[in-house]
Parts: sequence; structure tokens; C-alpha cells
Amino acid sequence: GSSTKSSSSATTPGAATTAAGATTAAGTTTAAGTTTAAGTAAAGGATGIKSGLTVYYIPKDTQNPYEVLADKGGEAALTELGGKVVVSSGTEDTAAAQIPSIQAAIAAKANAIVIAANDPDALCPSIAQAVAAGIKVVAFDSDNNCPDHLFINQADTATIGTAEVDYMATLVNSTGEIAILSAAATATNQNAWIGFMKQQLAAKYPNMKLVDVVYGDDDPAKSLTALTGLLSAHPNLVGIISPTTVGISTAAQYLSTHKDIAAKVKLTGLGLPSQMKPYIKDGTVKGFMLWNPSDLGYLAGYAAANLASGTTNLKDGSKFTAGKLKEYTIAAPAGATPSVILGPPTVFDASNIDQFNF
Amino acid sequence: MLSETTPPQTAASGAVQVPPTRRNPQTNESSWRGLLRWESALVVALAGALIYGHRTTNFWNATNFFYIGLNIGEIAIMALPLTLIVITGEIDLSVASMLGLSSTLLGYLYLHGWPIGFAIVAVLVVGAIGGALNGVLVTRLGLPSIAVTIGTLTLFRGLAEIILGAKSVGKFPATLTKIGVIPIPHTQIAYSVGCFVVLAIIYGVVLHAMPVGRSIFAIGLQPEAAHFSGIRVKRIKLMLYVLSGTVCSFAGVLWTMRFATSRYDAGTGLELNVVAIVLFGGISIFGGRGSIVGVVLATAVMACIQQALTLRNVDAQVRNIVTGVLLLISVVLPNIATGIHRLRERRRLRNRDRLAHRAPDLHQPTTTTTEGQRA
Amino acid sequence: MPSGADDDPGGIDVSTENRDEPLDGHASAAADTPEPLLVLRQATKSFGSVRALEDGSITLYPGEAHALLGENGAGKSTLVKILAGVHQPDAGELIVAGRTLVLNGPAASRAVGISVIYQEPTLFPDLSVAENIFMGRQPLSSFRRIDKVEMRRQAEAVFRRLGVVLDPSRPARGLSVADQQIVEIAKAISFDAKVIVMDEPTAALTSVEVDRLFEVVRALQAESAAVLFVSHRLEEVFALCQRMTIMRDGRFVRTSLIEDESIDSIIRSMVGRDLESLFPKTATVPGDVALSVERLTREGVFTDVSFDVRRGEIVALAGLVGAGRSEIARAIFGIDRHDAGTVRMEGKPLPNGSPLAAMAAGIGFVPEDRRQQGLVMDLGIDHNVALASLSRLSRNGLIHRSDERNLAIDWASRLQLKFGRMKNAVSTLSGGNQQKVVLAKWLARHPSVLIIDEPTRGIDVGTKAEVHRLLDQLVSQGIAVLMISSELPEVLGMADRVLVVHEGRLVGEFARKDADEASIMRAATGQTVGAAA
Amino acid sequence: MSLTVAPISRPGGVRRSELLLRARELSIVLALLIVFGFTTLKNHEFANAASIRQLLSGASLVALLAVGQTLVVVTRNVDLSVGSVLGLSAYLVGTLFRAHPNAPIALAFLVGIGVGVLIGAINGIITTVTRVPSLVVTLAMLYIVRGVDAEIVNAKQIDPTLIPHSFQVVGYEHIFGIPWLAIIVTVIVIAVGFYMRSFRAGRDLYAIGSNPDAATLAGVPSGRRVFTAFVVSGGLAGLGGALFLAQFATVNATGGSGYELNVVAAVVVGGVAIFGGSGTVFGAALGALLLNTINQALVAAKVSAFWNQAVAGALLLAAIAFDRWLSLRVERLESGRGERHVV
Ligand SMILES: Nc1ncnc2c1ncn2[C@@H]1O[C@H](COP(=O)(O)OP(=O)(O)OP(=O)(O)O)[C@@H](O)[C@H]1O
Ligand SMILES: Nc1ncnc2c1ncn2[C@@H]1O[C@H](COP(=O)(O)OP(=O)(O)OP(=O)(O)O)[C@@H](O)[C@H]1O
Ligand SMILES: [Mg+2]
Ligand SMILES: [Mg+2]
Repeated sequence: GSSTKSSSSATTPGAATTAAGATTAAGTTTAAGTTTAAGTAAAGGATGIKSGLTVYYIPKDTQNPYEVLADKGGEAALTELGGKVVVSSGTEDTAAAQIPSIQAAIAAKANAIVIAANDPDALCPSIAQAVAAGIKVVAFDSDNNCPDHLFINQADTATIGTAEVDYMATLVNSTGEIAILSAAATATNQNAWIGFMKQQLAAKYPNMKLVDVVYGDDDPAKSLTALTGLLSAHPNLVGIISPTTVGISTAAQYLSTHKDIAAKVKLTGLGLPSQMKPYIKDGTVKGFMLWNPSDLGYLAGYAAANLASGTTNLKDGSKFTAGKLKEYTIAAPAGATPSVILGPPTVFDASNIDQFNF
Repeated sequence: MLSETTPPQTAASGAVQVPPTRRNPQTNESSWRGLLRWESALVVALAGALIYGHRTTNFWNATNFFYIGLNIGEIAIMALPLTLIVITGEIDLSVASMLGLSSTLLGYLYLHGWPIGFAIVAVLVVGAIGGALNGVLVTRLGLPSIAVTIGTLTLFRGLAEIILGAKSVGKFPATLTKIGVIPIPHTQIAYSVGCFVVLAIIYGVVLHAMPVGRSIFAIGLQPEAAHFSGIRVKRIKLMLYVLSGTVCSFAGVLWTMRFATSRYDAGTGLELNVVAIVLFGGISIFGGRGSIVGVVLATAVMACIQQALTLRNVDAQVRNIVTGVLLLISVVLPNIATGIHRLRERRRLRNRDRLAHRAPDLHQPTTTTTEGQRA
Repeated sequence: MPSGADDDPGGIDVSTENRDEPLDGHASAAADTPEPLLVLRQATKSFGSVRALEDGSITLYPGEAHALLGENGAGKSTLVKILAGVHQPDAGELIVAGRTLVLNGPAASRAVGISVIYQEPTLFPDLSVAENIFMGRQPLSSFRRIDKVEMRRQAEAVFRRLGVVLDPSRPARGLSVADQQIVEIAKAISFDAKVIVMDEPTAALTSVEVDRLFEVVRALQAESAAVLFVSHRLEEVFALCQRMTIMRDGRFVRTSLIEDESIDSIIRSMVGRDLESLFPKTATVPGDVALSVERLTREGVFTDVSFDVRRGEIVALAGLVGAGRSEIARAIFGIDRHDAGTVRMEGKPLPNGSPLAAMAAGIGFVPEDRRQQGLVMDLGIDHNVALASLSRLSRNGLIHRSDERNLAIDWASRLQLKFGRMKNAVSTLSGGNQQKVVLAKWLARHPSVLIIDEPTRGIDVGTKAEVHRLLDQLVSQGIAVLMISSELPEVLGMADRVLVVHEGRLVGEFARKDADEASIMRAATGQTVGAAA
Repeated sequence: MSLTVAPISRPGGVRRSELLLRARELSIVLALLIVFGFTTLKNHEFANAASIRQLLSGASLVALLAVGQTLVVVTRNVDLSVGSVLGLSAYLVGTLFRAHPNAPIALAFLVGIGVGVLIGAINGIITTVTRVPSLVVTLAMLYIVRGVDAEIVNAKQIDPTLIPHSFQVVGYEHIFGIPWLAIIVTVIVIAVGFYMRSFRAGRDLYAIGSNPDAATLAGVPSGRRVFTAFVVSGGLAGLGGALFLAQFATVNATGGSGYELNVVAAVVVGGVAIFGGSGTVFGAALGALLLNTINQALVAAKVSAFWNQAVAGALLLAAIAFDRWLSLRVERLESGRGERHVV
């Protein structure tokens, strides 16, 4: 697809995929790697968890480093619980490419599915079938609008939005034109965050003006075009927030090579430490945010296992312990998707960047 | 000169007189015999795919076949009109964009309170118009279809993007969205597959048993001769493009139903899969050769292999390779014989040369010759 | 002969890399005891079932102009293409300057000093005229760069030599057939070849240009090159050549000195029997007007053409290649639109540019080029015969296969078609039989008017007579036939009336009795303005 | 003997037709100026050095691939595998640096080009020997190469940290205000353009595309030339991969996917006849520049990004329609007897 999937949770749902034709004739390419628990029930962690559980991890696509980290987390969790993880998805992050994986899970009578939906609605029919087949469904990374599932929220959507604006404010001392370099125009989570950013700006920063939102489709080339267009369109830009790893890394790369612009324009957003390290080091970027993707996968794994073992449920306030991450409480306000929040996002800057390797 | 006494392929070649993609290089009856041979090859391939599937857990059961159908449905449907277009020697790369456009439009109209029924009709009409645009540009202005449809590929997708932008429309009436996910009652056949089968039969009859079908083959083989026989070449091509547009937007409706949502990027990139299936089905890219049966078989083979590989948790990447290799084999195999024959011919000449004490410069004819013909 | 020997290797070793400096046959000119420059012995060539060449033999001596004569389809062009390296003979040997060799490509042929003018122009529409002439042999300057100025200069020089004005830097696209032919000739003489083969080079030339060409040929002879001259125009042959070789049905008949021959003797051995038996025209009484053409005009192609064709008569359109006869026919049938005038069938005007309407009105059209226009070469015989009658052959929308087969079988037997199986692609048939299939396709529609363009082009003698007999039957059944032919004997033999086209205008009309070769030619070349129709 | 009008040269007509042909490139330049001028009016920043530099380097990659594509298209073929090739070569160059962090830059480029040449050769062999239409062959290669790429990449990616600065410099540095990328590509465009104009092998390509049969009769080694065209196209795509890496310093399994259509679009907009015989690499490069300029103009002119595709598509159609019109005009001018049967 035209969108380069080195992206984080920012990965575009059903990112515009051009005729590169990475999908196969079935329109659905699906990959899978299997890891069986080293020690089975013996290693069994939490109490009451059935052993030998099979959990299907269905990331947005199999080429997404961020997702791979999350899957690894999940494998770690299930290994502790004596179950196994099957990772299965496409090379494109389109809903169409994920459906066969859901079907495969149903066919394989999996106990649970942990899915990062490429499209909030498109997967619901298939997910409904899975639920009907008695499979517990856990959503992570980006949520879907389907009923009967638990959403593992990497960090409270509002928090991310506001936190990024606040951070930008500190960089530009709350004044000047800022812009957003997003992934695809259709990215649900992106748009959700941007929504909160706008609220926060309106509420707290009268002197900061959001002048433009441009889309790089998580493709370095497109992101760069969008970015440069942005720069020439808004000469007095002082800050760019890019809540997607492709966007922020491309922007950082450009700024680090155009010091004159870097001097005027501050950059922050969501990024992978591994990618951003050099720009933190050379001062192009002062700081950015993310959460630990493998923890996300790990938590999702425990949640799935507990749901599948009936040791917890989707009711508001029901609890479960997630191994090294201690105990979580499910929040299910009426009408909203039951969810747990991993925790506040980590801010990475010169002080701590070296401690992270994802 | 050449054009008078020899067919251009011959002209280009010092060695053998065989047009490329001729299924059976040795005899000229190829067009029929060779084709049959190709379809039987596909049957074998299908058997292989099924056996492979059979040795895969959870493959050989009704639900799975329902799934297989579900996943391939829209692509299969779009392959049918494209088949006819390719047989006339043209091509339509805008199919997937048309699918996206109609899905988008359907969502948009529904969002703006149109009754779904009307919305669908409107979408089909737009599909026809889009197809007509392709058709007019190709037949009336005489532009090369590959360039035109690359243009409309971008244009249609762009229009879709303008219509819905970032939005994605869901919440379609459940009665309809069910169609996308449940089989036809008392069967394990997806509705889209049902439509495909019906359409395939219609197309099969039209192409192989009706005068217009015969005309389509004639056009693909020799447009000028067709014209001289009173066949309305342009009219028929235009018709086919309109048909393609309509059918693709219908596929778009099904797609929307299956995903219960409509977005501008629906089905992006599928055009290559559709083309791949058509070519794999034994349709000559130069037109004039192929059959609906072949395309139907090719669809089945692709679908089964893909699903089996999925169930077997084979890497997604491998699946691309499989598609590519299948495609390549499907066109290279029939031509290998030709290639070898030509090489042998050349070697023969070279030897005769040695006797004649001179190392000449050997020319291999260019592949472009007949591509030119279709130009 | 030493002198001949020592310049041969030069030529023999030339490979395409330096094919632009071909060996010169000059030295051998000095040799008084001439040694054959080129010998082709018993070459045979068949295409599928068509035996194009049974025994192609010819010997060329330095400094001679040698005519190659034979009917359409006698195998002349095939022989030419063997010398050109386009076709490889199935058997037989080729000796150039004492060396047996195999020409496995045009370049190889050129490398040994053979240059060929093909029967029809082979140009690159997108490239400039100069480049068309020098393709693959462009003059080079430093670093093997193409020297455009020099190329232009040389091109102009060649044109001057031919006495024509043509801008070398214009693209070849849009050149008239005549100009295309000129470029072909320029191509052939642009490097001093030892053997120059010309396959009907004069077909589209004006008399002035022809004279110039002859001068050039004589000049080449003086440089002791050999010229092989293929032409249907015997007077040209007598004007230019010293020796001649006659072919019939792909076979070598004889080689002789021009002075030992007369037109009759040549024709007799070309045709293998007396002309009369070739054209079995029985007199018929023309009925009422079937097709009438009124002031038909197509801008720049033909102007103000009016004539009638009556039931039971054969009207021939005579004229030179490029005169626009085919265009007139195409316009009548509706392939091309016409800009002015009307076409009437039984008095009813036909819509402009609609073959379907013309067919519905009862016109059948056997086009000039059967391989491109007449037949779908890769479809079976039955499908081709049925192609124009599909609607009649289908019951409630579906083609009725058995009807289709029967139709084809029926006509195949009526026309004594020689074929393997009905399903065989027509490309496997001989030229003549292909032509019969085209005829069958139209006769199956029982047309009241049959337009037939070049009915016997590339058809061998036997079949040719059959076709003529067939035409005769048709008219006796009251069908009106409009025939276009570049072969005067055919025109004279078959036509009840001859209309002569010159540069898109009707310049003369001759009744069968007072139509003769000389007068028609004069009209065709615009020398007299006959009673314009 | 015949009376077809004695050939007369029409210098006037000729000059006009030649002008019309030139008009192809001119019209693109014109379009460029219009887009540029219009956008600058709306937003003066669009004309500043940095922005212009970005216009150039932004178009460079597609322009580079368009050069190779032109060679192929001129011979009546097409190469759809360029996008995948670019991706693969970019990643392999990256892995080279991962393995040997201080590998010489030259080697990096060689690796990139080598990968491309290899795949180009495969395309060329299959197309010329089996005479399978290149559209199909390269479509298949598009899948295969992309798949192989993904297999190799296997969810890893090349990070900027791995790319030596000296290499990245090529991606963004500029001398006299002109980006290196643009310079490299321009040099290649001029070189190839010159070769296509003034060398026999170059002219052969046009001959093959213009009339394959005549080409064979003229002794043009068609097979060899077509093969070479594919090799060059592949090689340039490979080089493009290296430059891609230099420019973005990061690449993963999907790098360069979708380029093929942009490239073909650029070539078509650039006035290269899709059925061969005519068109220049200059036109193709200009086409690439025009498309990129339009994309950036839309952003700079604050037109919603949603319009990009539609505009590009419409432009593409306009371009080919214009071409058609142009060639018809030329034919009219040149033809003594009006329009001949146009295939
Ligand atoms: N490539 C081919 N395939 C099949 N038949 C062919 C081919 N080329 C020539 N023939 C047949 O071979 C016979 C000789 O053809 P050829 O062109 O040599 O005749 P010709 O003497 O040149 O006739 P003309 O005077 O009309 O040019 C004809 O019957 C022709 O139809
Ligand atoms: N001066 C010219 N300019 C452009 N095209 C020409 C010219 N002369 C002839 N042609 C074309 O060359 C072809 C052969 O000429 P045409 O068929 O019109 O004449 P004809 O009398 O039918 O000769 P033929 O014996 O070839 O049938 C036709 O397509 C005609 O349009
Ligand atoms: Mg001949
Ligand atoms: Mg004619």
C-alpha cells in the first residue's frame, strides 16, 4: 500500500493502498507466526486462568514494527499463562486483509481474538461472527465500534490530545501558529486525538492558532510533500504536532537537515524512541510521547486470557490482574465501550531516550 | 509487402510465424484447442488447490467455503466485464476505483437521507456514466485504453475522496448488511458469489453463444476485418465499458454491504488482482482469446489457494509471491514452446552459417510486434 | 577471377556492426569475363499449407538489369524476401560472389551488399525522412555520435540524384504513397550495394519519377551493380532490362534475353495458357440500375464521382495504385464517411458511413487486403463465413451452430474450397482459398450488389480463373458487380464497362468493345481526358 | 508510370508541424509556469528558495524512474515493476549499511543499481525470449519482487541511525541552491536524452516502437534493444532506491509501492506515446515535475488535500487527450491526402 507501515497506533486504518497490489487475488493477504508456550500450565501465572488457551493476535498488518512489539508483549503474557499466540494479518492495513484472519481464528476455535482494527465499522460483521462462535474479543491500538468487546486503551484519548498540546505550548511558550501532520485523513484514532487537541487549544491557549492539518498517509514521501507544502503555506509557523511515527520521523529528518527551519519550527508528537533517538540527540526534537507497545500487547494478552477463562467480564468495575502490570479495573460507563487504560503516555527526551530500545 | 503477404508476426520473425500468447504455437487451431488445453490445466490446478486445502485443518467444511466465496466475491464479479474488455484488446484499470467511488457515493447518499433503494440505483447509474466516460475517451477520441483508465483510476478515486473525505459512513440497514455476511438461506453460498454465478452464466452465454460475443472475439483478433464485416466495433467497445462501470459499481454496493461501511478508499489496489485473475484465466492481453470458463476457474483456484495458505498461517508476503508466480506461469508456459522453437531455429541457422563461414548478427524478433497491432 | 575474389571477403565478413560500409562490387566490374554476382538455386518456401515458392532460381551478373516476371502470387515477392533475408528458404542454396551463405536476417543480407525495395513501403512514421533512409546506418561523427547535418546532406544528395524535392527533416507520417515509395528507393540506393532488388518500385510513381528512377538504375549498372526489377508493367521491362526471368506458380520457368522475347511469349509463359481461357466472360444483358453513385466526394481523396452499376453487369474501376479506387469503394460501403454526394441502392439513398445499412440494402464488399480487412485470420473457416450473417444464423439470440456449419459447408462446396477442417483457422489456407472464404462470407448474404476490390491479388493462376468464372456466374444470376483491379488483363477480360480513376476523379469510361490496354493506360495516367462520367 | 502528384516539399508546413511536436514539452513548461505562478499569487512563500528546492527534489525520484520508463515505453513496452524494485533496492542498501556501517557510498549506489539491473534483466529476458507482453510480465514481477522484499524485511525497518550522514547528505544537501538529487537526476536525464537523440542504439528504440516490422527489416536488433531498455529501467529504479534511502533515511517493506502508476502517469503527461515511437525523457521528467508541483501547490494554496487525486486524474486525461489532438494536427499538416487510416 502507499502508506508506509512503520507507524504506531497512528497507522491509518485501511490506509490508502495504491495499485502496488500487495494484496493477493483474494484481496486478503494474511500472515501468521505461531509461538507455543515454552512451559505450559506449569508456568501458569494468574489463578483460574485456563491453560492451553489460544489467542489470535490480529495487528493492522504484519509489517508494522510497532504492532510486532505489541504482539511480542502478547506472546510474553500468554507464555506466562501457558497458552499460545497466533499472529495473523495482512501486508496491507485494510479491513479486507484482516477478515480472513478472523475467519481463521473462528475456524481454529480460538479462545480469544486481540485485534487492532483497520476500520472501526468494517470488521464488525466478522467480529460479530467470532463473538457468536464464543470467542472473546479484545481491541487494542485502535478501537472499533462493534459491541461485546474490551478495548485496551494505550492511553486515554483525551490525555494524549491535551498532553501533546500542553507539551507544544511549553516549546513555543503558548504563542504562534501551529499545524498538525497526521497520517491518513481517515485514521480514527488520529482524528480523535486531533479533536481533543483542538478543544485544548480553544480552552487553554488563546494565543496558539492551529492553522492547518495535513495528511502524509504514513508514507515518508507523501509526509515530506505535505510537510514542505505546510512550511511554504505558513511562513510564520512555530510548531508542528505529528501524532504518527512516520510523520514525526520524516519531519524530524527534514528539520535536522534544514537547521534554519528547525530554528523557527518546533516538532513533537508520537514517535518510536528507536527512530527518534538521533533527532533527540542532535536537538532537532526536544521531546515526544509514546507508551510502551509491548506492555500494551502484554496487557491485552492478560485481558483476553481472563475473559476467556471467565475470571473477569465486561461489567463496569470488574477487575483482573495483568502479571507484572498488576491489577486493572474495567471501566464501562453506560453506552461506552468497556475499556482499561494502560497508563499515561511516557514523554521521551534527552534524559531518558537511551533507556528504551523499541 | 509484408502486411500483404504475411501476418506481421511473421514479418518480425525470421524464424517462426507465431503471434505471442498464442496458446498452442504449433498449429493455428490453437485458438480453440490450445484454449481448452489451458482450461484443463486450470482444472488440474483447482484440483491441486483443493487437495492442498484438504490437507489443511478446517479447510474442507461448508463455512470455510462460504468464507472463500465471501472474500473473493466482488473481485470475481469485476473480473467478468473486464474479461470481455480484454478480449476486445482493450483494458480497464479503473475497476477498483469505480468500486470505491460507488461505495462512497452510496454512503454519502444514505447519509443524506436517501432511501437505500434509490441510493443503490443512483450509484449504478453513476457507474454506467463512469464507464461511458472511459468508453467515449477510448472509442470516440481513440485514446489508448491503458492510459485513459489509469487516468480514471486516479480520477474516480479522487472524486470519492472529495465526496466523503475523512468521513466513513456506517449504520446501514441491518437487513442489507446481513447480505454481506450471511449465506443465501439453506446454502453456504455468499450472496456475492450467487451474483457472480448468475452473471458468469449470462456473460458466458453472451460471449460464447451470441452474435455479439462472436463479434467481440472478432474485434479482438482483427478490428479492421470486424469493421469491414459490418460489426460496430466502437459501439460494442463503448457498451462494454458502460457495462464494466455498472457491474463494478454493483460490486461496490456488495462491498459496502459486506463491510457495513463506506469509505473513499474501499478496495484500493484491487484492479491489479482483477487483472491478474483475468490473465490467469487464459485471456490474452492482446485480445481475441479466452473464455469465461477459464476466468471462473482461475477465480476458484486463486481463492482456494489464498484461503488454504491463510489457514496454514503462511506468511502474507509469500502470498504475493504465489500470485505473481501463478500469473507469470500462466502466460509464460504457453509461450515457452514458442521461445524454445525460436531458439532452436536460430541455432540451426547459426550452424548453417558456420558451414558458410561467417558469424552473422542474429536478430530475435521483438515482442512489441503484436502489441503494436493492438495499438 | 581474382579481382572479384578479393573484394568478396570484405563483404562476406561485414557484420551489422559496420554494415554501413558495404563491400563495393566495382572491381568485379572491371572483370570482362563476368562472374555471377548472385545465384539462387531451387529455393523453396511454404507458409503453412501455401507453397509460395517451389523452385525459385535466378542468376544475376554485375552490371545487368534483370526483370523478374510472373502473375500475382507467382512467388516473386517471396523470392525477393529470401534474397532480403526476411524469409529463410526451406531448401535450396544462395551463392553471393562465389560464397554459399545463409541470410538469417535483413541485416545479414544488407551486409553482403544486397539492398531491397519492398513491394510496399516500410517506414517509421514517427521518424524523420532522413532517419528513415539511414536507420541503423546513420553517418557518425566523433564518439560515434549521429551526425545529423551530414545525414541531412546525404539524404538531400540522394534525393537530388533521384531528382525529387522532399524535405529530409519532415516526419514520414503523412507521406503520400508515392513519396513513401521515393523514400524507399532513396533508402535502397543510399549505399552502393552490389545487388539492388526492386519489387514493383514504380507502382505509385509518376512517369517523370519513373524516368529518373531508370536513369539512376542505369547509373548503378554502370557501377556494375546488378538490379533485379520486379514489375507488372512489361513496357517498363522492355525499356530497362537486358535479361528476364519468368516464374509461374512459384516455379522458375525460364531466363532469357529481352530481345528474344515478345509481350505474347512472356504472357503465355507467365500464365501457362492463352489469355482467353483465363477470362471466361459470357455476354449478359444488363438489367436495371442497382447501385448508383452521385457526385460522391471525400476531401483530398476523391472528387465528384458519379456512376451507375446495373444488375448483371461488371463495372471495373481501373487506375493506378493510389488513384483512390479503394477509397471510393470504401465510401460506398460506408467504411469511410463521404463529405458530399449520395449513394443509392434501388433508388433509396444510403446513410453516410454505415456498413450495416449498406449490407442491409444488399451490398457486399470484398476488400482489397484480405489478411487485414477481409478475414479474421485466427478464426475458423466456418466462423469467418458466418461473420457477416450472424443475425440470420441465430435463433432467439443464440447462434445456431449447426446452421452455421451447414452454411459454411454449403459454400465451401459451391466454391470448391480446398481446406482441412472447417474449424481450421483461415490463416492455414492458401491465398486463393482465403479469397474464396471472403467471397463465401458475402455471397452467403445473397447480395444484389457485390463490390470486389482486387479480386485476385496474390492468388495463383488456377484459382484466379475460378474466381473469374465465379464472377461470371454471379452476374449471369443478375448480381451487379463493381470490380476494382490493378491488373489490366483482368479488367479487360472481365468488365462490361471500364471506369478509369485518376487522382480521385473519373476521367474516362469505356464500353467492353472499345476498351483496350493503351487507351485505359492513357486515361489512367491522365494523358487524355476521356468522356468523364 | 502514374500521375500521383509529383512530391513537393512544404517547408512552411514542416516547420509548423515540427513546432507542434516541440509544443509537447513547451505545453508542459507552460502548465508548470501557470500552476507555479497562480500558486505564488495565492501564497508568496511558494516561490521562495526552500520551497522551489523542495519542488525539485520532491520530483526527482519519480523523474528518475520516468527516464527508465520512457526508454521502455518508447519501444511499445511498459515496466510496472519499478515501484517494487525501488523498495527492494532501498531496503537492501539499508541492510548493507546495517551490516557495514561505514561502507563506501559508491558501493551503496552500486548495490542499489545492481539489484535493479538484475530484476530489469529478468523482465527483459522473459519479455524478449517468450514474447509475453511486458505488461503482464512486469505486473507479475511487481507482485514477486514486493513479496520477496517483504520476506527480507520481515517487519523490520531501516532507521536513520543506521544511515551514515555522508550518505544522507546526498538526499538533502544542495549546492548553489540546487539539491543534489535534482542535479543527479538532471545529469541522468540530459545524458540519456542526449543518447536517445544522437546515438544509433537510441534511435533504434524509436524505430522499434514506431514500426516493429520495419525495424526488423532495417536490421535493428530489436530483442537486444528492448532487453537493454528494461535493464536500464531496472537499473535506474535501483538507483532510485538508493536515493530514496538517502532522502528519507528510513525504509520498510512498503517503500516505493504505488510508484509505478505515478511514473507511468508522469511519462504519459510528459508526452511519451503509450504505444511507442515518440516522446522524450525531457518530457517525461517535466511530467514528473508538473505532477509533483501540482500536489504541493494544492497544499500551499490551502486547497483541501482531498482534491489532489481528482486533479491529478483529470490532468492525466487532459494530457493524453491533448497529445491525441496534437498528433492529429501534425498528421493533417503533413498528409498530402488528409487523414489516413489511423490505428
Ligand atoms: N507469409 C505468407 N503466408 C502465407 N502465404 C503467403 C505468405 N507470403 C506469400 N504467400 C503466398 O505465396 C504466394 C506467392 O506470394 P508472392 O507475394 O511471392 O507473390 P508475388 O509474385 O509477389 O505476387 P504479386 O505480383 O501480387 O506481388 C501467394 O499465393 C501468397 O498468397
Ligand atoms: N498521394 C497520397 N497521399 C496519401 N495517401 C495516399 C496517396 N495515394 C494513395 N494513398 C493511399 O494509399 C492506399 C492505396 O491507394 P488506393 O487504394 O486509394 O488507390 P487504389 O486505386 O485503390 O490503388 P490500389 O491498387 O492500391 O487499390 C490508399 O489507402 C490511399 O489512401
Ligand atoms: Mg509481390
Ligand atoms: Mg485499392
